[in-house]
Amino acid sequence: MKRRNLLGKKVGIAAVIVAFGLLPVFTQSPYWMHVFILMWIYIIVTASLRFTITMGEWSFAHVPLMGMGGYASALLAMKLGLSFWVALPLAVLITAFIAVFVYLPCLPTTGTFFFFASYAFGEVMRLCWVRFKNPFGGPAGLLFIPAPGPIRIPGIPAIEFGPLSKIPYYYTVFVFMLLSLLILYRLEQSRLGRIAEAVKESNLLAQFVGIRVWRYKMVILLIGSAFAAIGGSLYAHYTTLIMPVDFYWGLGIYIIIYTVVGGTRHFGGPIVGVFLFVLLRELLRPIVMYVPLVYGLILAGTLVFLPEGLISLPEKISAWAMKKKIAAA
Amino acid sequence: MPESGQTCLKLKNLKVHYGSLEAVHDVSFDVPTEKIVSLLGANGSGKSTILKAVSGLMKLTRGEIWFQESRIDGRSPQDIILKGIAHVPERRALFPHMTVSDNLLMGAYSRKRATKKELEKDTEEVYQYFPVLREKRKSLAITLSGGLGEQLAIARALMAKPKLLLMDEPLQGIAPSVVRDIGKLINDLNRRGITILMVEHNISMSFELSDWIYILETGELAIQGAPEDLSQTEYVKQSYLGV
Amino acid sequence: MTFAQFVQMFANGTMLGFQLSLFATGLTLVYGIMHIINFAHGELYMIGAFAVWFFFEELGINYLASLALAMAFVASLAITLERIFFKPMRGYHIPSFIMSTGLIFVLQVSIISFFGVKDKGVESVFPGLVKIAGVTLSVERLMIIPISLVVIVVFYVFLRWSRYGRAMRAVMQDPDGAALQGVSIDTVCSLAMGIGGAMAAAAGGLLAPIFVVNPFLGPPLAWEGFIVVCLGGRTSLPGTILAAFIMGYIKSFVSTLVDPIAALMCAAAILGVILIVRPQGLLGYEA
Amino acid sequence: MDEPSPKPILEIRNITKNFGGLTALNDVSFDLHPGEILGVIGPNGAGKTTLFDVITGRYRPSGGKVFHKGEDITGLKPHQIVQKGISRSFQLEVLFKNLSVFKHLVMSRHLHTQVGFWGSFFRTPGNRKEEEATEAEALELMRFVGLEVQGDRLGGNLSHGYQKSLGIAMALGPAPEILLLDEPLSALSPKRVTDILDLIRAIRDKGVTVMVIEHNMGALFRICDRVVVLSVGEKIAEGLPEEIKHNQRVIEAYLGGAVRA
Repeated sequence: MKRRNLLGKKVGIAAVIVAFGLLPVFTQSPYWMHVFILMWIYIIVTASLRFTITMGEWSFAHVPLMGMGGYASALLAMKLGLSFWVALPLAVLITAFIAVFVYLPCLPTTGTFFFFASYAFGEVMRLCWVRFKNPFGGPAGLLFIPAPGPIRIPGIPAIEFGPLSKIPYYYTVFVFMLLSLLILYRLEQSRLGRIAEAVKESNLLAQFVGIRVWRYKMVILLIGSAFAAIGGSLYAHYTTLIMPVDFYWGLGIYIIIYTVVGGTRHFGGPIVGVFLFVLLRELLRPIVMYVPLVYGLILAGTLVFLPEGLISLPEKISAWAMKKKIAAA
Repeated sequence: MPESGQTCLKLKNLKVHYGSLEAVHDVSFDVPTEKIVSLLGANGSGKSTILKAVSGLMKLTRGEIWFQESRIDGRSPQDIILKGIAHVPERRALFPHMTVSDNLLMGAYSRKRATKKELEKDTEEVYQYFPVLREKRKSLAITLSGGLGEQLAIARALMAKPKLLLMDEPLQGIAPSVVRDIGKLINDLNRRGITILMVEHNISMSFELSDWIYILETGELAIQGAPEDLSQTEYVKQSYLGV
Repeated sequence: MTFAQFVQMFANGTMLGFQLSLFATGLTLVYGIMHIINFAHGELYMIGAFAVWFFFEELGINYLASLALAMAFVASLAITLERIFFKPMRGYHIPSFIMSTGLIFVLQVSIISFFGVKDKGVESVFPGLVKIAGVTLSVERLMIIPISLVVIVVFYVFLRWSRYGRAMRAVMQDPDGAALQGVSIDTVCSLAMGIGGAMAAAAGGLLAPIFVVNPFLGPPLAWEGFIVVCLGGRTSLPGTILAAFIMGYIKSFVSTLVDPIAALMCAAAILGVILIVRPQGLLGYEA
Repeated sequence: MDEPSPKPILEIRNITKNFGGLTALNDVSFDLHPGEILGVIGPNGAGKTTLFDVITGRYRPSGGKVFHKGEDITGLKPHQIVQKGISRSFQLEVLFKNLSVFKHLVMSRHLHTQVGFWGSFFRTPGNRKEEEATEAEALELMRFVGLEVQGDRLGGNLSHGYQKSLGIAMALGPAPEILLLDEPLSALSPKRVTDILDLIRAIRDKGVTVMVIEHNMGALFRICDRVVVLSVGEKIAEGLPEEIKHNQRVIEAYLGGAVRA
């Protein structure tokens, strides 16, 4: 029974991946392509935020670090003329390096203190981009970030990234997302994930079974930042312009809302959250002004009635049905 | 069952949970009017939980609590203090950054109708009882020593004019030289007609003070009796007196 | 830096200090009593400013009366929010913060749908300039000082000597102890939220004639207020006021002498450093 | 224990610990000998738990040193102390509330899994074998402390008595040489007290040196070889249980000077 469930789940996930992989066959509307490209990027950022939450601390520096990835990758491409394919991994490394300095002072704190301390240092970093025109471009940010270079595979024509078609972007971002999710999932199932769980449940006890709590917290935060940087770099080279205000705490809050409404306890939670909110915004396009209102109400409702997020809904319903059955019998 | 007298407080089949942990399993007992009754038992045996359940700080899972003629379980702490039950909780729960006199005024909070004059009179009366507190009435509660803190906690409870006083470890953190004074104080209060139900770790003092003793073990009543009889039992000798 | 410049900056800093004192007191009360972080407090400030604009400009009511009306309106709004949204969040810092950001959206959109996004101006109530020590200052700005002083003093008198004020302090220091004396925690929570809302509205109404009124005033001020609360000690009201003035002067001096971005950086850095180095804040007494 | 005591495995030397103005421990010294069960007793507030916190690296002492087999281990971090083979349980059960008992014990074997990060990331065969071994060890530990039926229950849902057993099992996970137990008997029924006492003896028989803090003197005297008595942060007596029972200072400190029994 359990095994069949698992198989069913695997088939379902594969079907969803194939369906979205074939999406450009059905619609090539640049508008929908755009919606989905951004959605994949948000999924990378949100899933990596949830990954850091597995060890019990909420980072509010996650979105500024995503921005750092974007800035680093854009500057490498613009100032040094590096190709996107080289700039992205370098940007990931640079971001992880800077994240050490953002998170190091926050590590002695926990809970609410960690949350806001990480905000504070992330914000200082973000304000640097506003303040220092050279090289960050000040409040106006960076313009004309080069698109990724063409992919040449022998035997077929080179795949060009440009304003003409969004399909190459779609697949690039899609593949990055799938890889990121796969790696994050495997990490969570590995020893690291188990250690994260122990640290979350009891910081104190974890120390006394011999876990170096600080080190593992740092490792998890840095992995989270690295994936945020991938998201940032993809965002920068896709939109070709980034501004400090893109990575203001407003976006951080949105990412946190996606995670919370989706559910933090489950790997799929943030993915559900991003889907729901991005598609909701498209559905509500005629009354776009009221979108934040709807978001706010959904958030409030979830926090009050479904604190474990939407992903716990099927579980809750089946538990409720079971109760009813028992009561009826 | 303690003989003689009316029942002030009656607990019937009390069951209380802390989250999913069962703190009190199934406890029933009586507290006779105008007596001193002690609850003994190891850490975590559910003594404090019972006091909290009586004063309304904790919800019952099951069971009934009767005070004099009325049923009080499920009521809020505000209602219960109005009935005449004051609780001096564990670690006293003083308001550390309020002055002694403000702490006392807080004690009379439940008496909404009391005029300023009445409150002044009552405060004066309490000060006569605790002269050191009068000297310190302008200092913050946090600056008081353990013994004085306990005096203030008791004084604050008296401001509510209770009929039943619940005391959770009144002797905790008090210098050995003052322990006797607090003991005497408890006796005095009892003589003035206040029924006392207390939880205490200082075995010898509670044996000395109480009229009746209940011993709890992991949320259940293990043994009870008058202190003279109890101190002769094997059980008490073994687990408490260490002989 | 000339002497005139110094006086100017000092006056500005003082004004900001009063604004932040009024604003952050509510945050401290709500944090101290309910243990929630309410970022929608900034929206209460914004709605207060709108209410003053509406009563004063649109309905033509006297300015001080408008201010009082706005305070009453925002207080009742705040109590409603507390009853519906914050009651289940008591004691949960991060969830309450996330909840309050959801409320920011809701309140902002509501105001926009009533009044639009355009800036609103409130005309000057106390026009004119005065010369103090050879420096010209606007009466408008100076008048903030006595009015907010009155509000703060009234609040402190209430807190110090009234029955409910004492109950509020008691709940802040020991909620269980207070409940055992017969204090209704629900009543005190609503009271804290209402008073906090009224003071935020007062700040909004007082600043309305000086700055413009628009629906986006809330969040930046909420951050500043939050930094002030952390710096002051989170549950200490005198600490909050001290921290409000420190922030006011830092903001005024750094933005004039360096630039406004540097002032923001200072503020964020202060938040981070205080949370790590001295989590109990300047005058806080938590362990 | 009349024979000359062997070289101590743990030496506590002049430990002092101040919290603000409060002295929790004042110049406490004693030895722990290999293979013994040492009881540390004293009334509430005597500084017993603080002593454990100092030994296991949770707090740094204000003065004094701790030597393990002659090596200075003062001020090491908790995880380093565990690596030295000294582990502890907690008085108020500190558990992973949302983890099953089984997962607890797998976690407690953490130090002894050899798999590196990549092995567990790619699920190599070596890693799988290692994991199976860890799980077998966890099962055995569960059986040893009598929790085999509770394996799937969450730590937070266990009854108080089982939480105590789980706490001890967690401390046994890193396979320590020295085990420090903080009030393992508090709030247990007499039946469970006997079980835990048997368990402590069994642990000692496996060659682990045990140091037990206890409030319940009567029960403790049934198992320990030697006793150290603390009162208000100072060591007031040390010796065999029989001696301690009749030591006037101990009786005074412990019973408030008014024993009638």
